[in-house]
Amino acid sequence: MNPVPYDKDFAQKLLFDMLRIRRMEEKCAELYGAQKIRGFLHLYIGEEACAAGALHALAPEDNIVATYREHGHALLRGVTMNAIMAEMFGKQSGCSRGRGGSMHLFDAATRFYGGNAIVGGGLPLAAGFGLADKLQKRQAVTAVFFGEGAMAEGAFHESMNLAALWRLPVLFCCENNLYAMGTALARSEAQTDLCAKAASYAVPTLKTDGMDVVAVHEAAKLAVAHVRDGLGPFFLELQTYRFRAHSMFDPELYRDKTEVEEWKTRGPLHTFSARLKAEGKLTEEEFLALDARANAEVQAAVDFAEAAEWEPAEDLLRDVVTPA
Amino acid sequence: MNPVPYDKDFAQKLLFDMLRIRRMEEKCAELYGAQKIRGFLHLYIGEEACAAGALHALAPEDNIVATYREHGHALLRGVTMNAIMAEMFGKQSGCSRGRGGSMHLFDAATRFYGGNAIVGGGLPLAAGFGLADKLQKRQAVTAVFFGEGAMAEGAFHESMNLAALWRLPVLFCCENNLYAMGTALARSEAQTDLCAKAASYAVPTLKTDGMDVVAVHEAAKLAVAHVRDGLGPFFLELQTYRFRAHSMFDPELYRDKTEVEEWKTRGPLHTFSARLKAEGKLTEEEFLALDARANAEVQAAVDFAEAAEWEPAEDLLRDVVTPA
Amino acid sequence: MKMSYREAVRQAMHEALVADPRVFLMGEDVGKYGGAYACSKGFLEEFGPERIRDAPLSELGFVGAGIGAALGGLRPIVEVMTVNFSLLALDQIVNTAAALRHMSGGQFSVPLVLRMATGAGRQLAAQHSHSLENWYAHIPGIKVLAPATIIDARGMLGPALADPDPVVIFEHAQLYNMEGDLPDDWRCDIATAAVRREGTDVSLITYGGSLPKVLAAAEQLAAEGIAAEVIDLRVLRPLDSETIAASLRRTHKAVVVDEGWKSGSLAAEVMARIVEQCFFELDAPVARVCSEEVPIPYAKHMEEAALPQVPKIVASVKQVTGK
Amino acid sequence: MKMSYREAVRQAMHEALVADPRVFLMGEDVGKYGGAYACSKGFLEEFGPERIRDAPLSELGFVGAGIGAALGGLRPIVEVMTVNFSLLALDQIVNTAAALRHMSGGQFSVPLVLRMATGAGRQLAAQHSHSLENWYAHIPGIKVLAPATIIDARGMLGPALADPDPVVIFEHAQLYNMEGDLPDDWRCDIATAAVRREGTDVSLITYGGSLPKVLAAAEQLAAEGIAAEVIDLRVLRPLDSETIAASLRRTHKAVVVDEGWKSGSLAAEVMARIVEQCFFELDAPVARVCSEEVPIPYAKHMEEAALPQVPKIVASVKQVTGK
Ligand SMILES: Cc1ncc(C[n+]2csc(CCOP(=O)(O)OP(=O)(O)O)c2C)c(N)n1
Ligand SMILES: Cc1ncc(C[n+]2csc(CCOP(=O)(O)OP(=O)(O)O)c2C)c(N)n1
Ligand SMILES: [Mg+2]
Ligand SMILES: [Mg+2]
Repeated sequence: MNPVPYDKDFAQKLLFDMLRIRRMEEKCAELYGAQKIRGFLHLYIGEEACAAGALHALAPEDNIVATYREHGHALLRGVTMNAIMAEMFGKQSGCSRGRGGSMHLFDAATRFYGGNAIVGGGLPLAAGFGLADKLQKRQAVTAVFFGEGAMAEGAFHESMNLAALWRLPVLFCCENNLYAMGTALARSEAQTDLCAKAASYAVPTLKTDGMDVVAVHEAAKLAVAHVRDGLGPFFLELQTYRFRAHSMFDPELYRDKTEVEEWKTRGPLHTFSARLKAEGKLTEEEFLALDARANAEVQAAVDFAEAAEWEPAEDLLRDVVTPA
Repeated sequence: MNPVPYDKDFAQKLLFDMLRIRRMEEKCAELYGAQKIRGFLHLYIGEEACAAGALHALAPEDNIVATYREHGHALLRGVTMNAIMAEMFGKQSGCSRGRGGSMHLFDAATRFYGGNAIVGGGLPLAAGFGLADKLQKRQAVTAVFFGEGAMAEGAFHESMNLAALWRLPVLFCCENNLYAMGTALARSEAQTDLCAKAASYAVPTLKTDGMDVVAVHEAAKLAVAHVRDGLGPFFLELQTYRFRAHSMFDPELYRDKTEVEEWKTRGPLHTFSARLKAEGKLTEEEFLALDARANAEVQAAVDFAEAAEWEPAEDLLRDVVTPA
Repeated sequence: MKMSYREAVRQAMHEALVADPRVFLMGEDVGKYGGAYACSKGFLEEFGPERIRDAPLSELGFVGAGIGAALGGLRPIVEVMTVNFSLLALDQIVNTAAALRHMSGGQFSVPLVLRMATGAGRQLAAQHSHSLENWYAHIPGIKVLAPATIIDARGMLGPALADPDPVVIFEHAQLYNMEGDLPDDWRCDIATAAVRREGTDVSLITYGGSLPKVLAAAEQLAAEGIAAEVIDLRVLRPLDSETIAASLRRTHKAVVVDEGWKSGSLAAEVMARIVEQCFFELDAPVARVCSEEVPIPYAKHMEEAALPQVPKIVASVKQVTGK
Repeated sequence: MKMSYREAVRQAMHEALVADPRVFLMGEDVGKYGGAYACSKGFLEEFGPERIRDAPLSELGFVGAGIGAALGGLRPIVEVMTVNFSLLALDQIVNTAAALRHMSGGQFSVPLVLRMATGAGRQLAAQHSHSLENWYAHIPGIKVLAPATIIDARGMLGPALADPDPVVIFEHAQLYNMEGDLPDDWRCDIATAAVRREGTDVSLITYGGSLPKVLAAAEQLAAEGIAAEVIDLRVLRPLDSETIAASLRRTHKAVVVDEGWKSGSLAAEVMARIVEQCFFELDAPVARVCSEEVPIPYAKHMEEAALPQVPKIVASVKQVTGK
């Protein structure tokens, strides 16, 4: 394996960001059990290298569109953990005012456009952002995240075609975690080589190891540069795996424990921290300090969310239409 | 050009069938002007080799699913010209009882399943027929016709994927006439090589000259054999051109007269009859006799439709649900 | 026998799969996963992947394929995980399944059964909480069912599969865990509304997930001396106007309870029918309790505020009855 | 100035394109073809392909792209050729355009204008004749407009584009060729219903393509001594209940005319509102004239039989008024 091509600061930043997601979500799972968080909760645990690698390749003027499995993306985009946690608690100071919950994190300030619970629902939107940026001659990139399951939806097809036909600045980031709920890739796609499929829209593609934050980041930088240069859309496949169930309701009947365990050996956190240690870019003390910081941030977020106000029920009808 | 690989009878049959479509549709255009036929009327003139070549490769047990541009397919499948003409007149003895009109020709006896006015709307249906045949272990093929414009629809994508994933016996026949209403292929598809696009579903493809009935028929036989053998779906691209406007409302602002004229030099009727004559498989007298027969069939159909009864308006609510 | 609504749905499908080789179940995660609401757990093992068919995420495609398969001689039960995702399939439902028989001049029937979960109440927020029953009930050519009891969950599927035309079955997601008694004779029709409780002061008309709330409200009202009759519509298209009218002739007052958004709701249709058929029987304006006109919010107290609830129903009845 | 409805639509779009560089028009065949209903003829030449954007056949995709473009700072006019094809795009309309503002806690408005032709009457049969206005009017988060006059065709687009939220405009296909006078002052609101004819005996409430039929019926009724007031709803969501109620307070009788299928129609909603708000004003049951519950047939006489027509409206009014 090549050495990590980043200085210590940036390498540790990547690690820390993955840790923040992990610790936050572990806490979410716990809070779900305690019924503080309700509704659907889709954990990203195992897939953190995708968000960390990709989002660090993007700039503030870029737009992000994600799915219901978006806690990590929101967090690394700059939505505060407080606002995310409060949202999951359903509190007014949540990033969507408690109206959205886990599946609908939004943040105008960081151009984080959700949080979409319809599989494939964000894809046409991303093409639209690309169109807006292109017509307004902005050099922004729109990164849209989606699972491999979404690629069977007509929305994928139509959006890829629009983006490619009109050469829109859209980065398609497919987080291929091999399952759509209980449906394995091979049982949902005739063509399981997702890059081959995407290439049929005359779009450049790249597949990369989504368990390796370095691989993701390098691929994302390349892809983002292509898109930002006005060369049209790019399709990035991040090969990854979710360690947890699809949602908190999933009995996980569809896959073997051994498969999960095998993938866990490739876990993005411990493999990356081991590499950094081996390269002298991280000490065990530093790791523990980072982890402690992440945990502290989580605890603060939980405290914040606990203390936060409920929105008064009289406000029910606000935010349906824009006030005059 | 290779000699026509058919005996005189079959060669003349193909020619005659194309003539029947042509003469019928020329009359339809006239009747539209006379307001005998109303609503939308989409003529197939110029594309006759596609239906003639493809339908003669199919068997009675096969299913046909078509579009609003389906007069030719219905006719060659065996729906009588009388029933088609009466349908366009809106008469009770029409093949859809006058309820459907030009865009909704149907015929249970010949397994002709329409007649669909939603672009791409027939594609999922075709996958379903394939599924039914496969699960019931019938060796039937379902041939679904659609325009190249339909390939941008999500319905195309989802149907191709289902058919390929489940290896359904479906023959996808794309009639690529280069325009979807006024939208040229290159302005609707990022990938204008439609076979390349279809191949991304891991489906075998073949593109052929849709102005040449021999080329179409040979390609269709090959494709049908593949499908009937249980090898899964096949994608056939028939490169063709419509000589008339999209519908009777179309002012044709989007293409040059010269382009149309150029394509007309490749017209399937005169090129094929010239070939047959050169090969001694057709005399001018025979041609005129065939043409006269086609015209006589058309005239009889018009007479039939004129004479046919209107459905009583009191019957309005029948055929919404199946009577108990 | 005591069982859950989920179990009743499961048994109904099981029976159909056993009884008729033409029946198969198709939809996202009906197989390996066992069904998003666990209604088909174990089926894949029992009936195999041909008949318990996991579909890729492509609602338009597999609903359309269900239509084709029905035309091709099978009896598909297509499960669209929830009504929310059925928006992607509406073209096939409206323009093909519902219209085909008519536009072919009566040549083809489409014996398709479409099942989907509906409704809110589990904090799933704006995109996962729709109650669009009235959209479906607006479409000629299909039947629309809303089983709200264990018996109906068990009994409606059979006649739905026997129906030669498309039948859409809405299962309210809040009902799956409901427990109840399944009597030996659970067979039922898919044509009539049912009187779930008799009463003389007011007719409470509802369906689906709102039935338990309405029954609770009726109970509470009874304690306060108001005898409410409870009508469960059961069949949302075609509506059984006669049962409604008969009830109105007894009570002369009505409140319609419907989880759909108020404007354009099925409740409005019921009110319109009452006006058309029993105007001169009415002693008070018909009222309705529907969802507030807001995408359903995530936070529990906000979601509760958005949906019909027992206290709102009770208050509405008191206003209508003047008691 | 005399002009057609089509020309009024064209001028409205032209004005918007000239006035605001953020405005662009996107849809199938809006450019080279000149628009399926010729409303954008010449625009491509004048404004170029970036702003007059021909979209591939992909309704879900380009409607969603319109939403994204609106969020990205543009003011898209997205033309879905007809409401029939909009079934393919409903997920984006309901689950994104209409819900986004709410589910983001008020952070994002979606200033999208969606135009589509609607209605029957041209023998286009079952798949090309829908009137699904009430489906749209059911959705919180969007405005729904139905311009039925030259003025509204000319005047509604401006305020629709100025509206920060999604606005859906239904143009009845039968109206495009209608000619009328456009006064100098054609500006109008997108909030209120309009009284198109005053009368004291009965309120005829309608919208869109049915307005000319209702006006013709009112004319005929006047000749027979019945003074009908004609209300054009104009805005289907949110409904201007007050204008309806005010009319009922004058007439005490009403007939609602709606090209939608009867069950679950917008007419039902209007009837429900009348019951809720003016029950004690009513001297007779409110009636409705809607489309028959059948996919629209092709044959002319059958299509006519399926749709609301002047004689049916007149007959209904006579029954309601007892005259
Ligand atoms: C249109 C639609 N259909 C079905 C669902 C239910 N559903 C939610 S997530 C999911 C699986 C999606 O898989 P994938 O796209 O691979 O993303 P992942 O969950 O693996 O991240 C399904 C079927 C949905 N939310 N939207
Ligand atoms: C879903 C849908 N969108 C739009 C239309 C309007 N329309 C009818 S035909 C057509 C062009 C279709 O082109 P293509 O698929 O190439 O078939 P062709 O007409 O060339 O045979 C369009 C846009 C429609 N009928 N259905
Ligand atoms: Mg996945
Ligand atoms: Mg074409």
